[in-house]
Amino acid sequence: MHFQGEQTINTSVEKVWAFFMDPNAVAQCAPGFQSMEILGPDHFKPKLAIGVGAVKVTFTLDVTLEDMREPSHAAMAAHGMAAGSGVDMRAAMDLTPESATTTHMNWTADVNVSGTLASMGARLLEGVAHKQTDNFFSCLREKLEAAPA
Amino acid sequence: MTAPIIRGMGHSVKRKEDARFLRGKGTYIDDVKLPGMLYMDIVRSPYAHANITKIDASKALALPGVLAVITGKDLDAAGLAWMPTLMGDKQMVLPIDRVVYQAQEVAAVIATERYIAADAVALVEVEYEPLQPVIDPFKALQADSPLVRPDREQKTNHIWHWEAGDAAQTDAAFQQAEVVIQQDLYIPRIHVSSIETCGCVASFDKVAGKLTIYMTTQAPHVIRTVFSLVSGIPEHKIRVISPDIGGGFGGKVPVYPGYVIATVASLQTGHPIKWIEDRSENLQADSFARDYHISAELAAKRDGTIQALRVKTLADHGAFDAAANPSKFPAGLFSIITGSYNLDAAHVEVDGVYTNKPPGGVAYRCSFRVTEAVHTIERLVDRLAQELHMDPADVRFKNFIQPEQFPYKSPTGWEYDSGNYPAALRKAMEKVGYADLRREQAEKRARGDLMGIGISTFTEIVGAGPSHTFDILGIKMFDSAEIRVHPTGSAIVRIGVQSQGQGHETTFAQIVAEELGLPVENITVEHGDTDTAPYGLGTYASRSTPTAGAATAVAARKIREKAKHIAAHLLEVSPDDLEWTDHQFQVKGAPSRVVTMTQIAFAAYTNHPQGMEAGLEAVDYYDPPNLTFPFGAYICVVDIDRGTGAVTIRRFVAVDDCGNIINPMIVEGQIHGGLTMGMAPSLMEAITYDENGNMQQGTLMEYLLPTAMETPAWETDKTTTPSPHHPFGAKGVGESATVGAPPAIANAVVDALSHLGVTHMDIPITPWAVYSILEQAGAAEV
Amino acid sequence: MTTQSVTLTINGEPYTAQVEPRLLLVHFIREVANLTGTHIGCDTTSCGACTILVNGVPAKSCTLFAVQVNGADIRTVEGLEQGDTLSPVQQGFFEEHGLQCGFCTPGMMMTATALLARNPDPSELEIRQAISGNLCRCTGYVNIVKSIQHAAKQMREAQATPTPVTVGAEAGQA
Amino acid sequence: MIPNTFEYVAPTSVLEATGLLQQHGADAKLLAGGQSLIPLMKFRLASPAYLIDLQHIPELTTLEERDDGLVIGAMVCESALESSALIRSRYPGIAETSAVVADPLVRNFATIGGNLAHADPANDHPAMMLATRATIIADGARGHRAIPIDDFLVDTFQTSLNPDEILVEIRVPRAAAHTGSAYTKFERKVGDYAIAAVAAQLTLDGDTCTQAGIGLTNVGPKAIRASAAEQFLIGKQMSDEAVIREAARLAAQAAEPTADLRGPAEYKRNVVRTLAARTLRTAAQRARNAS
Repeated sequence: MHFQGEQTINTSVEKVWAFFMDPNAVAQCAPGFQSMEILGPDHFKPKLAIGVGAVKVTFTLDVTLEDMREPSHAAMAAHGMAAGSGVDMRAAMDLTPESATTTHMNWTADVNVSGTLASMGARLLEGVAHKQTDNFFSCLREKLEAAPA
Repeated sequence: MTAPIIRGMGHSVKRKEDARFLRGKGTYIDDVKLPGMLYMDIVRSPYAHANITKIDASKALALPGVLAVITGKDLDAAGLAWMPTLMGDKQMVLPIDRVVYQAQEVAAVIATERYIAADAVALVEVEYEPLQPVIDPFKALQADSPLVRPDREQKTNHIWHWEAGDAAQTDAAFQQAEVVIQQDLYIPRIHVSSIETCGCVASFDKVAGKLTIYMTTQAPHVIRTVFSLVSGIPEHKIRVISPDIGGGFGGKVPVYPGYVIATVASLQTGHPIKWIEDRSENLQADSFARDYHISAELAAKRDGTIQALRVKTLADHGAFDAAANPSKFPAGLFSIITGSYNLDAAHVEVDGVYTNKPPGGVAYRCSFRVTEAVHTIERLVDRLAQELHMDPADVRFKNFIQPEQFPYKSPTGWEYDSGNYPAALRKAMEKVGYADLRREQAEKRARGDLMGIGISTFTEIVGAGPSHTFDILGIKMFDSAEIRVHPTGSAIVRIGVQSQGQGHETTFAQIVAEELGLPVENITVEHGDTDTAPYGLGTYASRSTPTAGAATAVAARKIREKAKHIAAHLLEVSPDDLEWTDHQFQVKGAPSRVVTMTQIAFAAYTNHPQGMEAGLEAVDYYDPPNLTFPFGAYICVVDIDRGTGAVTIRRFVAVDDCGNIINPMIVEGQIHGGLTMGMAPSLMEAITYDENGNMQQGTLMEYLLPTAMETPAWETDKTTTPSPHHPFGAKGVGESATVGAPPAIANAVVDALSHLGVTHMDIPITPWAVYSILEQAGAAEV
Repeated sequence: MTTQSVTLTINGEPYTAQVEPRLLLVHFIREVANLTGTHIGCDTTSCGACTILVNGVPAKSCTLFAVQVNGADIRTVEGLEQGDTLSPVQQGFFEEHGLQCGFCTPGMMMTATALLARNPDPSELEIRQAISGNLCRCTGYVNIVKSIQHAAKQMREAQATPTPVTVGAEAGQA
Repeated sequence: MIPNTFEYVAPTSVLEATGLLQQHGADAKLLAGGQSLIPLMKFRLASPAYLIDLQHIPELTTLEERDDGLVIGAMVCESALESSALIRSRYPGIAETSAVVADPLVRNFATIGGNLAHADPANDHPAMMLATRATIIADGARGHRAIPIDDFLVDTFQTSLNPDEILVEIRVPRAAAHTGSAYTKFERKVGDYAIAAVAAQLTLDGDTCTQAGIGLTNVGPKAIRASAAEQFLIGKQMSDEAVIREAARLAAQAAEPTADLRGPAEYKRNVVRTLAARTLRTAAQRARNAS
């Protein structure tokens, strides 16, 4: 599944970048965030209860940051297993300063779900994954804009 | 003395096996419980193609009640990480470092209880490194495709090439043809999905050194031999028992890794190990059927005379070539593709390909690859009729092999035993009211309503086989029967084939009843236990009656020959003075001087002639001189909803000819079931994969087995053309309907839409495929 | 692991056991009560091989926890035969060849039993609708429909003339 | 397929049940008929620590028509609705909806409350409730509240129930004179979710439509109200085929289908149009016949 989007964030590109360098801050936007283990500056393991309504599966994702080009480009790869299912995701974002206090963000995410979730949830998976990915990026914007200047 | 009432051939004897099934007293695999039994559950791969970088079982092993977690490395140490397939390939039992299809077995958990085993499966942590999966068989053959099987010497996804017929002669016929019909067809991957899934209970008795495996298998004897060869355990120390089988249809022929792992676990723990698949495991990992990409051409004259057939096929075999075909036939009996028609030439090619999908290529209630063949020729004949503006029935009548041409040598090398194709089609047309239906169709079409009439006049090829041609792993495809008549005139029959619902306990008793003149209720039939039953190749490909049925009749005739000498002794006449009349021996010309088989049986143990061995028993290993060729004429009538594209089967008339019939009730039941399993893939069932190799029909919510509401009230009838070489003229019937029904349905739908320019639709014919045609033609309801 | 005491009356016999709440009713019947005539064919409430009667209502016992039906009156295939007399539904399946491999048969017969209890004279369509939650892979349903019609007829006739159902010779053999 | 472990509790009053919900929070899940939840649990796609079984709460099984309308308790099962003389005669669309939920055996346990609260876009009742303009009655720690069905349905698997609230009742406005309802589902086979389905309720004055409700099943992230079609119908003559066709076209426009194993998106939209026309004809005929 391929998702993409763009948004303008009312914060400087430096602040946006700094926010992304703080895994604890970013994790607050991850769906169903429960806890996180930090293994290094670019390697984290958040525990997420992903799902909606009655369906809920707890994944421990293995997240690594890659291709970091401050302050304009960041990418991450995540992989997790639970309930006979695998989730693999690659996400990337490009930041462009629009002004001193606004930043334009283009993002893409490729999500692959395998196993039980894919075969049981196929009819709903794309819609739900799309929404959760959208929510993640709009949550980032909200958190950034809410942060004290 | 009145002749005994025996109820042999041709009687609709009610089934003996029903007594236990009706009371819930059948013993299916999950009903087997042994003292000290442990449970196995399997960790499976969510990925279609991935490296395994780590398996951590520590959390699972820490769970109370968990005794072991078995991985590929454990099996490798015992030399059992791979096993041979029936097709000369090898297959992973458990992977050492790499998975090659989704839901492949990765590790097995052994626990004291079923629920604990399931909990432990969730605790086994496996790390994967996903690889690009090979999903499309055509791309699999491109040079840049990833390799599914780097373990093989040949670094290609191409497995084998097979062909039959005469290429040069066929090409020549095409060069001169007045009309050439070309059609690509895809016969999709499907799954038998018997209501009982697969499973086993493996029990190793350390003291006796004997391994007993209760297993959902259609072929217990072959399994025993293979297990002995692979494990090194002497064959007399292995006993395979097929309990009652909750439907087989071909899906219970292969050896699945679960059987092997459970056996290893029992050998290691000394406990019986039970393994039962759940439905998703069954659908996702067990052997599939079909998956043939066919490109076919028919050469004909303008007057509708068919001259030649040319076919190229790509066969998607998944990650291992684990089909269940006779060894010399990697594409099964696909070369029956010339069907019921008298062709001058034919050439058929098939190429097998590896992909990252489960292995298989087993039957789906059909003889080896016959469904694919029949669908192709029956669709092509309809296309030819359409092209030439002829009625599809007329084209068939014009091209049928005529009754006097039998035995008929086909251009791909088969010798058809017997048939009367025009008679079957005429009967079907009368029964369905063909002319009236055509009139109704014309009227409806004028009003814009859509109905279609589809014909299929198929020829089956079953009963493998003559042993000079047919073997499985070198074991010749004979089959066997052993009959022992008890002193008081009852008998036990043991056979090498295995019922999965066909009613062998009844029909084989009827064969013996007929041949020996004993009442059917006095005859017990046993099968499925390799310690007691004679060696046989098993039940699939409609071979039970043609092979083991023949063996039963021949064994009974051996007994009858001995009985004749005892009868002569009792009547104090020469055996030459006796004749077998009304199921008893009678002195020629003296109807009052008779002895019954019951009297003879008693004498065989109490008063047998001096110099003769006591007892009354015989065994026969029957090697059929040829295959048998059942056939039929099916006509399907469909209505199409212009608002949704939904296809409804209004009527379906099936006229079958399976030679002489043992039990008409059971034959009719087999045809009903076969028709339903022919309809299912025509309109509903199919297995598809997404680009990551996720199987998209992993439950019965998405894999669409028909209910009583989608299934029409089948109408059946028969003609009878005995097989000239079978001891009692039978041919086999279990799969005819599955083979014959799909083209009748597809032809009916195409017929309903033909005036809109439609010439072909692949199966399953979905409502959206139909609707899209209606929409484009402006024929949809608005 | 928490367990709860569950008591079920199955075919008139009481069964009590301490069970985990997650124990599926079908496993209570098969493993605790050892009545293996009730089968399991899927994981998604699709096939009906596990159909039993809960207080007379047909239910898929793989989609109920045993704790949910604590105290209930359960009837399974083993409870159809009365003494040595097959029930009309069993007799119908025998006479009309309504079964082949026999795996779906217990569930199918329980559904049919409940249908005929509420509708003594169902049409073919009503029968097909009633059994549409029970999958059969062998028979193509034609003879199952006939079996249920046979049973319905027999039950109506028995009501008219109260003679007990006789057991067929073969069906009597166990 | 074996579920994870859980604790089972069976309260006998709504008060007790809401107390348990408050106590266990997100770890708890309500069990109605369980016909969707238990399969999810078997696949371990749902693993609640506490399962609160609602079957022993008598007030959840009401089924009666009062002056202001029909009251259906959350735990009323589909087979009860399907066979109820009251529902069949006065609210035939609801009976028709219940009669096509899953299969007959599932319907013996599946409940209307569960069907609505699970909020699967493929579930059948939400569309019918949109058509009848039902109200959901929720009960929780903060007391009763009435939620219009449009507000209740939020998204896939999401309703506006608070985590500590229980759906206790469905209130359907009393069917006015000359009101008719219908539900038409097109499925791949019995037991399947709809490729698409359409619910409609019409009130007529003579042949003139005075009220219209149309709901669509499984052609979007949740059940969809075909508002434009509803508005179009007001004041129109229902015996005019052009009216039916235009309403059906507008209903199809409201659908937001996606492609899946039940067909391509545009196909589903076309099926909505076909089904909408058929359902409106049936509902109108019933309205004419209703007293």
